[in-house]
Amino acid sequence: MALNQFMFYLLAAVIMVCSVLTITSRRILRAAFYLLCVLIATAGIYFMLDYQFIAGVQLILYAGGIVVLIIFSVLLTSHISQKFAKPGLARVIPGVLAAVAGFVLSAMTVLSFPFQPSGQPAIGNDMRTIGLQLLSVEKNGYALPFEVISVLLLASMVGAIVVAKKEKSKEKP
Amino acid sequence: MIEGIPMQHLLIVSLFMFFAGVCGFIIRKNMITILMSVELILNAVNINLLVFNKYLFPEQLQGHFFALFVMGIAAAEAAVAIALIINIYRRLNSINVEEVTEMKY
Amino acid sequence: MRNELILAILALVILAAEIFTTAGNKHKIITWSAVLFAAATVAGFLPHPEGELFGGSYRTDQMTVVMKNILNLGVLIVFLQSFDWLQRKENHDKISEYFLLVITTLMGMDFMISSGDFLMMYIGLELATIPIAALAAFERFSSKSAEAGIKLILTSALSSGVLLFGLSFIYGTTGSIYYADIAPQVAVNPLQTLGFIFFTAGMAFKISLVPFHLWTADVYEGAPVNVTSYLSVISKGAASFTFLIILYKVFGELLAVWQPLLYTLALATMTIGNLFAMRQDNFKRFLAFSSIAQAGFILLGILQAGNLGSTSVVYFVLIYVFTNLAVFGVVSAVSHATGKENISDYKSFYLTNPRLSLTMLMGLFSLAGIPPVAGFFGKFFLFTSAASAGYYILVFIAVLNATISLYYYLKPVRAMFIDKTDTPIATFRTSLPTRISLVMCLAGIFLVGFMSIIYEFIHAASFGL
Amino acid sequence: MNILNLFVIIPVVTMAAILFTKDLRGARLVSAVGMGLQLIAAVVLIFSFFALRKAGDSAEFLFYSDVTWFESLNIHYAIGVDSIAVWMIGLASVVVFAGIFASWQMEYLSREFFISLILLATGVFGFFISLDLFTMFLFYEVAVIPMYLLIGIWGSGPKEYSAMKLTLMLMGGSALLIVGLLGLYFGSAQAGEVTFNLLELSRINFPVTMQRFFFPFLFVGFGILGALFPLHTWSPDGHASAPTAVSMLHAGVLMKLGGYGCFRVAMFLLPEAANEMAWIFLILTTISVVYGAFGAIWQKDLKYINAYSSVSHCGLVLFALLMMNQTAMDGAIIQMISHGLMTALFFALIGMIYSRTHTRNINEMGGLMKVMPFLAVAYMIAGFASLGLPGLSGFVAEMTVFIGSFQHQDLFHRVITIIATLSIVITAVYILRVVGKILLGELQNPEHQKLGDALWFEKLSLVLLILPIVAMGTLPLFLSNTILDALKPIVERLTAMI
Amino acid sequence: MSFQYTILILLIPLACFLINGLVGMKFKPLLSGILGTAGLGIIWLLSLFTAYTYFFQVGQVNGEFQKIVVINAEWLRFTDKLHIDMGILLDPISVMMLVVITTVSFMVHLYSIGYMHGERGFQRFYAFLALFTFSMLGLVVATNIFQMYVFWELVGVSSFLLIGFYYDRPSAVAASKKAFIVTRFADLGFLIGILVLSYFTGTFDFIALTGSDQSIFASGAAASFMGLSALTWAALLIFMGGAGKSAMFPLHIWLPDAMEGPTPVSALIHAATMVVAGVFLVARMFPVFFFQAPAALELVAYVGGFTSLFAAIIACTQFDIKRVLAFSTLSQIGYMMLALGVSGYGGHEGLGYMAALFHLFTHAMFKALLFLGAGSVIHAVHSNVMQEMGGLRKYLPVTHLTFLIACLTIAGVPFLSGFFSKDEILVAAWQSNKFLFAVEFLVAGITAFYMFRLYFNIFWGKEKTYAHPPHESPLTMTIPLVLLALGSIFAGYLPFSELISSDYKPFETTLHLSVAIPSVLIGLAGIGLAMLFYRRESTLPDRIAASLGSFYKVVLNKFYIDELYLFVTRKIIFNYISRPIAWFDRHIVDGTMNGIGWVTETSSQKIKGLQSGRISQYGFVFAIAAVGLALVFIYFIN
Repeated sequence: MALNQFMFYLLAAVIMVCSVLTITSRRILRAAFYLLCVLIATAGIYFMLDYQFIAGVQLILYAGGIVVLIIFSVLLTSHISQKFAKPGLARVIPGVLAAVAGFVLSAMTVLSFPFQPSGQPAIGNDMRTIGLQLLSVEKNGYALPFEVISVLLLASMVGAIVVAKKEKSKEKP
Repeated sequence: MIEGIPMQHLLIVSLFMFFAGVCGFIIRKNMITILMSVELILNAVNINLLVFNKYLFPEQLQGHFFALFVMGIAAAEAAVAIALIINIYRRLNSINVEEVTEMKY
Repeated sequence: MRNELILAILALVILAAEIFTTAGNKHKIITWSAVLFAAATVAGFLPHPEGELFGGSYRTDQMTVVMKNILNLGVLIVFLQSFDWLQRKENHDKISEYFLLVITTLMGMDFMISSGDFLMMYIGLELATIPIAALAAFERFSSKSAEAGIKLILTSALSSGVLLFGLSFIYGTTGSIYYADIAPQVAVNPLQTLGFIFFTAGMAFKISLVPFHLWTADVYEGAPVNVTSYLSVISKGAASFTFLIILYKVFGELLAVWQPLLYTLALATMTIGNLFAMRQDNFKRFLAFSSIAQAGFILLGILQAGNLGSTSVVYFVLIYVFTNLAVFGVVSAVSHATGKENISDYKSFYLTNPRLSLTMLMGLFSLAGIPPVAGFFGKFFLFTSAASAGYYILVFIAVLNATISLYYYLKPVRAMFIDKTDTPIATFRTSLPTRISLVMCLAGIFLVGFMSIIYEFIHAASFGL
Repeated sequence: MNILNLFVIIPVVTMAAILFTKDLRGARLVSAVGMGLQLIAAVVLIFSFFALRKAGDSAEFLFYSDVTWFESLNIHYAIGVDSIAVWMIGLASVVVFAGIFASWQMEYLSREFFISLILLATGVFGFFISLDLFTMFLFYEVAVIPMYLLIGIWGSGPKEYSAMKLTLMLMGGSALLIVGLLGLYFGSAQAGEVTFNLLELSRINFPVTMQRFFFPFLFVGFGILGALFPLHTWSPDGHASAPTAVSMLHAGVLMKLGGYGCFRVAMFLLPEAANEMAWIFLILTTISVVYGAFGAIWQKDLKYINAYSSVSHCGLVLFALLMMNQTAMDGAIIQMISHGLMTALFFALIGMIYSRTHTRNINEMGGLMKVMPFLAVAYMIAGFASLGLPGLSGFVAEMTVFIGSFQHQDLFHRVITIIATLSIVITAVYILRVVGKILLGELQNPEHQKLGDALWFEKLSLVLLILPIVAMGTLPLFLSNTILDALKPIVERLTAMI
Repeated sequence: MSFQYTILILLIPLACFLINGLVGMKFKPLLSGILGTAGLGIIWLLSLFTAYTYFFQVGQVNGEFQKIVVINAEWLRFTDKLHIDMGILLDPISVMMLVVITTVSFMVHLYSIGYMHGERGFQRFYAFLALFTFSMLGLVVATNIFQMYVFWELVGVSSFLLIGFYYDRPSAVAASKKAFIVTRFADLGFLIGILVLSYFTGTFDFIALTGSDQSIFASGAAASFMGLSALTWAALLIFMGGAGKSAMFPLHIWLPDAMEGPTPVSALIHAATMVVAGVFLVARMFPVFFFQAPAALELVAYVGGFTSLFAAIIACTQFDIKRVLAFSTLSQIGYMMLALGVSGYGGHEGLGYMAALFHLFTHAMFKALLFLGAGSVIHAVHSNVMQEMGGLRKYLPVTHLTFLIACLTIAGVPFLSGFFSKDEILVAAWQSNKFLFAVEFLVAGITAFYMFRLYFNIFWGKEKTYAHPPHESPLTMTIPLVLLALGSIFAGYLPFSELISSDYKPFETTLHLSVAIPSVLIGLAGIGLAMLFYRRESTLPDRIAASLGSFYKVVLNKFYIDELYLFVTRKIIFNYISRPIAWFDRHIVDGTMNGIGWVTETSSQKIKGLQSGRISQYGFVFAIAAVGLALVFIYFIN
């Protein structure tokens, strides 16, 4: 077994195990940690796919940003030592059922599908190409989404601020 | 493209992750863990997009960019969601979804 | 693109205004924003070039322009109706945020409508969703409002995850995210069907089709009235139209899948929506289920997959904007004046506030599809388009559902006109902007139906499969 | 301008004018003037129509005009009348005008009352002048919906329940109608462009399979309004709870929309299916006729008696229509007019009696002839018209129906005709029972001694209705012959298929 | 000679009705009485003039009376062939009826001025009388069967109105209702008969129906239904209508009760005119019955015979004088029906036909006289019951005398009119059916008995104590009595067979002594028996009644036919048909509608758990729905 194969299956195993742990762990901080593992392992896969840029973004944005945000909010809202009660069967059964059914169905469909590679030569995914495409206004250029997502981020920020603003006055209307 | 690894294996991983997320969304009570489940879901999607891009359509970077933007949006979503969770926490002193059922039927 | 640019500029202006106004002058922002937005709305009616930009990521044609104008008009009315609410003391420090969020989400919808690829569509969709969650949680002192916000953001996150998951398969099987490139690649095969159905689930969430509708009622009830009206009218209209465009322009080859799919969804949506609406007493929740049922009717138009279908859907949305906003306008006026939001509070309302009651009456009749108000035309043409595709049984069930819906639309009517109470809502005066908005709605309710020129105009811009 | 437009314009203007009135006096005055004009217009219409006919204008529909409305859907505002429609308009005008006077003292929310009432009338008039099925349907719905408010606000008894039931059942009927109408509309594509135009549709021979599918939708859809058994139950409750003028208008005119639609749309356009399926509906209508009459015997509430009687009489309308011969259909239409007038008269009288005695229970009244002779005599005239006394309109109608129906070749049709004739005896039983109980005999309730007779506006209202009943009963020839002429193309189309 | 003026015979009473009905209340009562009477006087004279001109001047052409259609205007068109015309047909029987009706009606109008004096609703009374007269005249001059039906119904309603004249008396209201409904039921038969007849013959016209062209009946004779030809059915049904109006068994029950109306009304409607409409109808349709439906004609005979016996027996036991007269009327009409039933066609064969109409004519005179006389008695003593009367001959001389004449006439005492007409009937019966003859022979005796029972009870016997002494009626009442008495005496001398016959050709009749003598004897026997029983106060009748026991009771209660009807209407129709239907309508039909609403409401209630407010559940539904739909659409559809 080649190294990269080994690496991949290792990462895959980490991803799958940690995903399950994320959703089953009864301590929330551990769940966050498992999520972090999943995200990092995913970044690993991106590296293996030769998508360094996106792997980097994954590490920075997800692992560095979102997970931190989550941990931060966990600290704000929960006691670290708090251990959740085991979820009751009334929740687990439907959840597992939906997930298993969905997984089986999608897996069957995906595995039986004859994917057709385009066979075209690959475009380079170096920073230059990415940068050019990101600013291009032609087809396969992403200037517009880039602009719009900035609006989205602005709006989200405003929204988050509005929601989280400290109440100035306590009196009820 | 990872040498020696068929695309389907990658897809199975992402599918698994996706449905683990779905499952987590359903079985967890804590809003933050639900949010984590959502992150799992989005992450699985990203894997899909990138895998397809790499294995099938390497001539363009459409999946790649799509995944990039999804990440950005996921971050924004998480930010707003966390703000809302804190908002709820302030009001109810709890972030258990079972307790935000004032409105029903 | 002009519309989006104007909106962006407007958003910036408001942002700047927020920074440069003093606390005492904040309320002026309300008026100015509304006036500026009115100007933007008017500008929308100027001739507009058609075509593509950004290599096909952004496209506009007559229909999208029409649709955007409809949305602008609706948002303008919503703004007018929000005056009273925004002028309250506890909202003073969030006025510009409100406008900013609404305008950016509207921009998101515009991009969604004009999108030429799935990436733009997705970003537009999220732009039109995430800030709304913040808007839903706008009410500071209401735990319901907070609940609405969290429910919206979490469920919409799940739904957009599923939608993306679907899209990833569409990408995987067709090799592109551009509509124009995907369309020829689409074929009926398991994976594409899977992807398509997951995509539809996500869209159905936005349009609140049964069984993807569950968030709707809770969010509508909890959110501030004006946000609810925005959500139920503008957001739903934009999503429906987008869905229609994508079905027609991208998934035309999957007709054999999505016609029966929409058939099923339409049946479920109308029936479940009606069954739930029957039991509601809270007006907003009532209207939530009513709007779910209405979404079911919209599917009847989409189903037709031809010019008739797209025309009747857009026409219906136009009418729906006026109609639903008329009802919401009254609900919001009453809610702001008295804090009462239940149907049972409206007893003897006609005796104390005849004009508002009549407006509400017209709105409800229009929702129920009773002539001579416009709702009748809207619904009739939807039925016509479903029938033109041969779905007579569906039409029959739909009309039966419309009959059931009449049952509950008449409940508020009964409360207002028939039921007697000793403690009716006292007579109150509505503010000028509210009145203007209601007059606009009433004019729309009456004119859009009879003035066939509007229908013909939309028809001229329509497109089919 | 086409005179027919007046029938929509006048009510709309009247409604607008009522908005500017202050109180009951103003509202009723404006309504009376408006509907008076309407009545005059109807008379003018009748005269000019027959003047044109006499001058040799033999087009199927006169005063035809056609304005494109929704161009891309080929929906038009097409109007025109044949003599049947003309008579129906005449009927409606009389009943509406009488209805205004019957509600002369409507104190509570009077402006709203008159507006709703006239809105109802608008729907009725619009329906009769329409030749485009879309506008026809639109007016139909316009006519149905003010009922809810009228019954709900100004009604009595379990008014909310009745109003809701009536509205829902009638809207359920229109659910069927929509399907049928759309079926016709798209079915017409085989002859070129899709159309709602009645005249164009009538030139198309639809495939039989299609006719079989859509005929029940259309017939039952209209039939519900025409109180087709077993979908008639909105009628007793609705009529019982409605205020006087509304009962008058509803039983008198609105129910006629059902019968009119049945033959003008369902049977005329889908003749083969009509022929094939007539037997089913004939059985149902025969049941209606007898069942309604028997049902009326047991009732104690005057309005219920009359409502069941309407079920019986309207059943006879549909019954005769389904016989598909010129005479029977002629009878059906005369019966519509006759029933419209007399049932309006009944309801007007019941309202007037109720406003005095405050009861509608026949066991609580008696001997009213002594205290209110005018009302009593009018009631007896209505009763006699209802039981088919010669010299009043009911006789002409019923005889034409029975003679016509009995001319049918099939034994089945003749046998059910005989069953249907039973109703005239049963009708006599319940009418006389009521008359005997409430008008004749000794004065039951000493309180009633003080009650007064009809006031001037009540008399006016009653006389307005009695006059045409008597006129139709004594000189029916012109009416009947003009209707026979108008039926000719319809019957030809219906029988050509056999 | 043109008969155009005969239209006035119809129009004048109509005008009287309209004037008295619409504006009569504004008049002084007497004025409207005089107006009505004057109108009737005019048409009486016109009728007599018409009769004279028709019978003796222009009616007969070539030894056959003509059917003259004076006017015939289309009134309502059904099809090209079937249309109702309104017109006037003059032929022997209609002209004869005109005379009968106008005569009796005029007398009654005149009489009522006195009789109804001071009654509330005097003008209304005259209006109704005029309406009745108009309708009855319209009936007899009808040119077609449907016109007849139209007026037939109008006659019924005017009868209803007049019986219920005292509308504040519950018994009068009940009686009027009963009369109307029973006759209405019979009319239903008439109507169906018309439907059947017109369906097969394609015409309503009497001239066509009774003409010589029999081809129009071909299809009807060929068609059969339940073993009888369609035309027999038609005839039977038409006879049903006639039987209802003429109160033949078993549709007779309304007539005794109809005596609740004012006595002049009884005289006019329920003795002389309306009740013989059935006889007139059968006579009018006689050729159809005779040629096309002999079976029906036979039934007519038997029904007539039975009714005459049945009613005569009941009459013997009644105490209300008007009821006695009512049953007597039934009995006499039974005679007429029987005569028609046994009649043949043409010449002497048609003796029964002639006899029936002859008896109709004389009966009108003497029965009207009897009723008016009874009215005069009632007017005097304010009671209907014969036990409260007695010895009145001293107080009411004119009434007494005229009443005696009438009684003698009806008893068939020779040389009074009743003798002649009854004799013809008995002869006709003898010639055709011995059994029926025997019945009629017996009835003749019973008739004499009960009439004289009545006579003696009123005018002889022990004098009762009266609240205020009885006195003779005013002139307006006695003049009609005298005139009718004259009519009763002399009407029999008309050469009837030369005027009226089944084939419109005059023929000769002679007195058949072999029949006449026994019948006179049995009549005298009846009178003698009555004299024995009732001349003086005696216990004999009571003893006989007691010895008859339950039979007497059954007869006294009119064979319980009323009770049977009550049972059928109240119990069966009301309780077992109408009530279940009303229940069915409320609970099953309406219940289904409400049930649909209930199901909707309930399902709405039941599924509310779907919207639990829990995000996890929302997520689950979302996911499972997406997966489920995908599953279905991937693997099951396409």
